[in-house]
Amino acid sequence: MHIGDGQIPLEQAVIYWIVALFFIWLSLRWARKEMDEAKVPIFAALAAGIFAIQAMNIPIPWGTSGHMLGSVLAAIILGSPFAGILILALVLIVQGCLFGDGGISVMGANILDMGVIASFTGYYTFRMIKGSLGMGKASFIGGWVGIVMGAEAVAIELAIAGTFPLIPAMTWMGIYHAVIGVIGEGLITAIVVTSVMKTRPDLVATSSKVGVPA
Amino acid sequence: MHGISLTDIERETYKNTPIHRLDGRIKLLFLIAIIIYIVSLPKFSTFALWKLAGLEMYLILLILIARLNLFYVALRYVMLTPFGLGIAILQPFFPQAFIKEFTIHELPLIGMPWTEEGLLFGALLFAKFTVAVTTVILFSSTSPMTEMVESARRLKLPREFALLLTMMIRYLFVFWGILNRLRRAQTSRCFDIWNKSVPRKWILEQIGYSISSLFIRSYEQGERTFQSMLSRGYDYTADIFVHKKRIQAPEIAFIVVTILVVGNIHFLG
Amino acid sequence: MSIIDVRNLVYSYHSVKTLALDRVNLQIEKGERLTLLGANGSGKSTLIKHLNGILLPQKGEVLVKGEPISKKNLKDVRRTVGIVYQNPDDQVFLPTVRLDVAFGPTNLGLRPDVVEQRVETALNNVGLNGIEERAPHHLSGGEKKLVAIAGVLAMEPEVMVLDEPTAGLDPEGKQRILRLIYNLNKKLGITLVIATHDVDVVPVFSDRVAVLSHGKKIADATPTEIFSDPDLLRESHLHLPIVTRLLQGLQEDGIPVKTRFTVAGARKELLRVMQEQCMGYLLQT
Amino acid sequence: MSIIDVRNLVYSYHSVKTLALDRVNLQIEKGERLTLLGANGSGKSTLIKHLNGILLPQKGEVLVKGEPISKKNLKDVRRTVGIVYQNPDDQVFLPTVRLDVAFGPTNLGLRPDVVEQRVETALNNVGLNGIEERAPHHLSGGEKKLVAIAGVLAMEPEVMVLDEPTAGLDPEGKQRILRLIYNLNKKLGITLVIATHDVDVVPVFSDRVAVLSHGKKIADATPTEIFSDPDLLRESHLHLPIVTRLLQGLQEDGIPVKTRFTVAGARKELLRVMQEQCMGYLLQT
Repeated sequence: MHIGDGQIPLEQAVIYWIVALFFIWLSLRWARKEMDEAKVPIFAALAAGIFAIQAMNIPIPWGTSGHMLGSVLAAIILGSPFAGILILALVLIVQGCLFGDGGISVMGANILDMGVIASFTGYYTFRMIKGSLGMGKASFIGGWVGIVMGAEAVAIELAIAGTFPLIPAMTWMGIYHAVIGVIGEGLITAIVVTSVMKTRPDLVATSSKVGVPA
Repeated sequence: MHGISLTDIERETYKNTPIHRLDGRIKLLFLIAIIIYIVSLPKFSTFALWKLAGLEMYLILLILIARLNLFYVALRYVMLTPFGLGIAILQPFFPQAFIKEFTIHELPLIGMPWTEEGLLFGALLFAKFTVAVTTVILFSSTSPMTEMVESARRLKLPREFALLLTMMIRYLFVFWGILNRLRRAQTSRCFDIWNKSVPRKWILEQIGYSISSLFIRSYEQGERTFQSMLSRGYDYTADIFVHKKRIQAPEIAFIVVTILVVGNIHFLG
Repeated sequence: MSIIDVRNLVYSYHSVKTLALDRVNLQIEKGERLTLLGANGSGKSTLIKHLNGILLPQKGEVLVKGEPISKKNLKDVRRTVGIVYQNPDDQVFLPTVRLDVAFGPTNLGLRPDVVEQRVETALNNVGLNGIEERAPHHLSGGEKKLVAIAGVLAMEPEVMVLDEPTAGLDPEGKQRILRLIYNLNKKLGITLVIATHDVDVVPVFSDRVAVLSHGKKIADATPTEIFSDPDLLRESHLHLPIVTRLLQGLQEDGIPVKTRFTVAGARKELLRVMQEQCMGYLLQT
Repeated sequence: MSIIDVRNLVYSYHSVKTLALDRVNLQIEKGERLTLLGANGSGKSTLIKHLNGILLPQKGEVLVKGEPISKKNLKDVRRTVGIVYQNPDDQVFLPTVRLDVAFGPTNLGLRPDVVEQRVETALNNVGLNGIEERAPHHLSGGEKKLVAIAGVLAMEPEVMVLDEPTAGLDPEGKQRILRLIYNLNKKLGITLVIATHDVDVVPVFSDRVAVLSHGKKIADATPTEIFSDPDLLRESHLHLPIVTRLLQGLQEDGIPVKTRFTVAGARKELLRVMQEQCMGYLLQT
């Protein structure tokens, strides 16, 4: 769901960049407060780890394989959407500059969709239902909501850009990601969260801490 | 990842050509300038199509000077095409909000209507995408990632973010290795995500557990690295050390030539 | 027929000019204990990866039970040849020991009760019963190694290949692993191939030693023969075992000791020589 | 005054019931070569992390140059005491050799040209010039270890602590590292502390050996003294060095050899005994 260069006009791309930079700044501020100096090595390593995780093939229907995005996963485990934003921003910068996955001018938009919107919607959905459904199910739904919302944001941005009419874009992006998101993001997020809780319960911030992170 | 791995890209960056030797800051600015130029071209103009074609020729010339493996360049381009082509190819079949009048034709055989204007818009989208991707391929294959971050740091990328990015680059390769060893060990024990003789649910669980193990390993890597950083005097003021190089004649020549070429393409093309 | 037959194997990595494997021939016989001895970078790991088709030969071929490894028989080959990699963290990735050991047999499509049975047996064989529900993540390095071995054992391979099995272990951990794999060979009849650079470990262990250096097999003989040739080991960037070094020092001093490589062997040899030497002394006077 | 003085140090990890360090006392003298010998899990790494304030004492104290380590003097302490961790991937965390070695001196706030100078000197001292632009993942294990050492050297520490410096290296790699750190001690006068479980490496190397077992220091003496006491090493889950094992075997056979732990020492001792023994034989007849 990476947007490429040229698909969004420059002036709009600049706005997305500004919004994205603002959220990166917020997430750095959050990290500084939560993890102080340890954040640099931990987030650098986690970003590298998520990069590798995104390369793991997951069998999705129709005999093709997809991969995980990971922003909601990071947000849930580290207990804040800002964790997902910071990690995805790092990953997207490397993907854009190195692989050409997602453009340069539209990198702000990509960070906004896959980092900010996916993390926020996914994480807060998870937070709302965690109490009643438990960690596993809440992670599943959180992961799924994050990816679907991220995809819808792409549809809306492309529509604003005039690249695609709004309704078909939202319908098709929505349906496609709603289907693949069940496995690629929802199910895997749930398995990973429960398994990390088993192995390193101390890492899973959300399971112990209540209270909204700044 | 997409048939092209980190190591393939890295191998190209180790070549020694005039393009590779250029100062990283110049290449970074070049990347940004070209992308901005492409994106700011009008979204509906036959003229722009020719300008993009001219620019693409110039980029291909630079790729040749940089002696990049052409098979590798083509492969990278082809791997990325679906992303751009998908959106472009649908354009003739949708009305664009910013276009008032359409010239409508029908597809032979199936009779589906399409518009000339949509076709031009789609072609432009795809052309912009192509030139942008070519620029990124050229840039990423001629400057090592470390150099990119060092250059960005010299161009005032904040200290903390530069450190994050450089360390991430180091650990990209570490985790790339771990991922490959993990896969190899799984393959050795007959794991196959398309194995029909085990339940699909079980396979997905195993993938989830692998991802969980990678996640924990990266977190713990960060924890251990933090201790070793502290041992070397790390605190919140830490910065990366930038090995200073000066802008010299080749850089200036490159800038002048690029401005001349792009200027020519823009005003004459 | 050799259980594994490596013929004229050539392999080079894309990024490197020199050959990682240069016309290697190696026959591995059923039931033997073979050591692949070589410095880091000598080609041991590349060779190992060819033994179960993780890498396919660029030139030459690898036959397992008489059949050349090809894309078609990979599953059978991997059922026959199990590999235990150097770093257990790359191999043991599931949240409990039971799940991890069950990974291989489940992939073979076995019924859950058979898998269960295999897990029990495998953990029994490595002496790790009762920790089925523990998270491998929190085990010691030595225990993790044992879980990795159990994970391969549960697939009931005929050949087990271990890459640097003693790496990172302390003396007691090393002993435990070596005793274990020795018993796997003796009691279960599993053919063993160990890749290592640890010259002091090999001798106690193997029937035969193949020495790799810069991608070439430069020797293939009994440990005694290998360690009688200091030049050979020097060429391959290895050392003589400590015991052998001591005995060769004494040889230089004019004491007629023969080359040995284990503590027990050297002890016997020194005793023998001392008695004889003194006898000689006696006769001269 | 000892350069490092560990007094009654107690530490426990909060997930584990047993003490990781149990009233440890240890004086490290300027210029010496000390080995911390212990099995995996004996508390070596926990002790090391106290030597430069990565961990602060739960009870007891650690003095560096007479000053107790506290939050205030951490930066000075870390300038005095450099630590080289076991796994170079934890230590070499920047993507080129130059960036990595420059990290420490940059943190000390030195001017860029001084940093550049220190990087040069440090790489010189470990014998790795000309690889400034290389990426760590293209280096061999041994080279990465050398880069890690250079990274610490560039801070010009007075004490250098190395955790399992020979882990994972082949014989030649081990030799190279050991020779290097021996020279750092001899030529630059750097005090050396090496934590290891490798009994065959220590003897050649150290002035003094402190043995750790289950978080306690159970011995602190010269290598000769340590290796004359097989029970001590058994208690700490270690072995005697191979050479010592051989000599003690001969002692059991009634040969009056003294305990030695290096190949050279044993060679001399065996020669001496052979001559004497034979003389004895002679006199009896």
